[in-house]
Amino acid sequence: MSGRVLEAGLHLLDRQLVDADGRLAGKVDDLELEFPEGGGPPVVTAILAGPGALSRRIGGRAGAWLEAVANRLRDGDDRRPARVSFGVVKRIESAVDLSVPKADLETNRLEAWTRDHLIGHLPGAGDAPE
Amino acid sequence: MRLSDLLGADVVDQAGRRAGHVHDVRLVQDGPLVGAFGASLRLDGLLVGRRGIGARLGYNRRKMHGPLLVKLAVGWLFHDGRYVDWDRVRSVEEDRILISGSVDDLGQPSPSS
Amino acid sequence: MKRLVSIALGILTAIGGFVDIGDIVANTETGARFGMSLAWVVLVGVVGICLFAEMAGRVATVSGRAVFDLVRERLGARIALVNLLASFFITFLTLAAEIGGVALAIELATSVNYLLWVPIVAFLVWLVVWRVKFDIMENAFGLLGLTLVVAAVALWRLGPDWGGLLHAAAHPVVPQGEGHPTWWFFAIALLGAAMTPYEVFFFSSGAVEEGWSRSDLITNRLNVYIGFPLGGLLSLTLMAGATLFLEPRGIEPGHLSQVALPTLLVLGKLGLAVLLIGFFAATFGAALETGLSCGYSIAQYFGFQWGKFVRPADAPRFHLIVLLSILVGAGLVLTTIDPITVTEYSIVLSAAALPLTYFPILVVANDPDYMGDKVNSRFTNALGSVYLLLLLVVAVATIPLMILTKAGS
Amino acid sequence: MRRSWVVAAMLLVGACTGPVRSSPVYESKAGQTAAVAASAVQTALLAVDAAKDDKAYGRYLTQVLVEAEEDAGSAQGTFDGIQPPDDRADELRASLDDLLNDATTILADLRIAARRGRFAELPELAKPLPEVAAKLDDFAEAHG
Repeated sequence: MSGRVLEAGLHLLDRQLVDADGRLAGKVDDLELEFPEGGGPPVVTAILAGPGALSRRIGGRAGAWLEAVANRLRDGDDRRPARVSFGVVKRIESAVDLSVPKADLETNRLEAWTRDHLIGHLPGAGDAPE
Repeated sequence: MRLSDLLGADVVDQAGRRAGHVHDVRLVQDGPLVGAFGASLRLDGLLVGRRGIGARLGYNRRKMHGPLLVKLAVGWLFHDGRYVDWDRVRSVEEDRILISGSVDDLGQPSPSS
Repeated sequence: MKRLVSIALGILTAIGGFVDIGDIVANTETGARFGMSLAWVVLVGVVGICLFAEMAGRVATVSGRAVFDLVRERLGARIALVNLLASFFITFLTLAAEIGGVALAIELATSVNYLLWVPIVAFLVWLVVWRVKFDIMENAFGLLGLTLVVAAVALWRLGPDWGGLLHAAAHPVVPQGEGHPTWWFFAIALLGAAMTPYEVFFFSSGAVEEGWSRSDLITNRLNVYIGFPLGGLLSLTLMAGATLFLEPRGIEPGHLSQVALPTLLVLGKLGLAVLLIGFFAATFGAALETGLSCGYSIAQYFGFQWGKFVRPADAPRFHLIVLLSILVGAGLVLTTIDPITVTEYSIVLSAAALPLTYFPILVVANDPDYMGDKVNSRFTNALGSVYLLLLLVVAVATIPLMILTKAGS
Repeated sequence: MRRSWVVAAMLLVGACTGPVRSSPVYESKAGQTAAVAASAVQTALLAVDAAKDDKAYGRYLTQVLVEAEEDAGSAQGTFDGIQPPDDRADELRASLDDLLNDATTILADLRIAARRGRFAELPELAKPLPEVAAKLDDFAEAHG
């Protein structure tokens, strides 16, 4: 055992995701674990983010409500939560830094929708902060 | 499998005796390579004990600076931690994890980093 | 030199930014009813907010994580959600109270019913959030809020028996005819007014907005340790004014207009005009802070982009939440519910909710993973523990006291 | 800000101003009402003082007087809505109502004059107010 030792809950879960441009891109709402093809213990393959992943963490009625919201936001029958492959994780510190811009992430859908349908229509939405 | 399937689950041995809830999962970065991250995070074992927010506060790490009051309170509430090596896990069911052997021979976890 | 100017500006802003509708209402009410016998609570509150804000500012500066980031990280998704709901509700109530307060201040200057001003005020608050750069916004309203110093000038011109006021403040006794529970209930209201959670959401998020680095830690300290106590002193002058003018006449103030009486009786029209500008600036500034804090808390819980340091189009959900909060807050005031009543509720509930945000910050401020060598000192931790216990007692006592005293009546 | 606290407490505890069972409760409500009215009258007196010395703007004075009248009026309205439990309560109610009427009449006169911009008339109109205030204070004291 020579690699870095982390506790999933303490060091990873609920931390801020920061994209390649320094923009905030969601939270580590859950982790996906898979058994490697060659056998052996499971490894972390992806970060799950967004309401579809968070709903299971919350549980109860609030979780069910969040799940329903998440399902409405997805296209068709796709019931998977938004997934960020662990391959694009650059660094784990007080935030989790990613090596890609958030426009490339599945987690970006709700934000893009809010911009395209609501906030983007207000005058001055695209102006840089003076 | 998701991390949330493990967190909070009841850990039970072959005789049906309970060791407590999973309050955290220890990962070691020495798994197969995954993209730019390098070696992936391998699931090493389960931190088991009484459930609660105590574990999330990070007071099982010696380097936590204080305050003494919170340290003592958390230590008193969550003193019964045990460690389950992943090798001992037989099956992961809903809200329940079956382990081999007996809960009596589970050791204390090494301090976290 | 430039650095000195920026430090001075920060301190002045902190003084002006300290006082909001909650402080104005709580200090005047308490002075009118209990004289200076609860002045010590303001002292306790000021020390508490200094401790709390300095920690939150330091954590945000060193780790880049604002308050609700930490609440979620340390308490987990579930408990943090309950925390979020409570904190958001209180911040939202405070926002509604501030919008009402701005409208009431304009009503006093124009004699046009405050309800007609509410939509205009709400629009202006949104416009500033939408368009004006963060530091300009913060400095402009902080400095303008300094005009409240006129209340202190009035007190000084009046030349009261300072020794008597000090003696009353230093020897707290429950006045005759008042019950202990009521006295303690007002003490909680006063504490909640001085230590509102939104101040800390705003302060820590502001450190991120302004891109503070380790070299700004000294600025953080000075802003907090000098600015907030002077702000507290300002709210004590309101209490003293009420003690001298309203208490002897048995006036129990229920309107913003009555808060101005002591100042105008001493200084006349000019004093009144300056004080009204102060009311306007203090409540408008606080409306901006609470409006933004509504967005900060939700965005930081869910992890989506927030802040005025990016284009609005790049933080669409944050701006949507702020916009909706302002709209619904204005709607609440338009139901003709008394803004002063909303204020009273918001400060009392603020006091009860303090441990929810204070505790996670206290923990993270001790975590070297986030803080490196900037973890809390032993002294800060000792004081921090005393306050943790105090705030827990307050949180437990608030609701029973509220019922027992029929909310202070 | 007793009035708003009371309203708030009613919402919270679910109390309401329906019939009051015992006369001590009725009496203390009468005392509270007198105190609220006294506070409104004293506020108006301070405003009149300010007007005398030309210390405040007309708009502000008008606002203070309007609010004073509203406070006294709504306190009276709430009190009159309470069912008196017995004959003694009827007497109490009658004597308080007289006082409250005196107060609200003068407060209304002040408000009318202020709205018309006749601020010079305020001191004259307010002459009986200190006596009304004293009586209300005495009443509140006796039945607190």
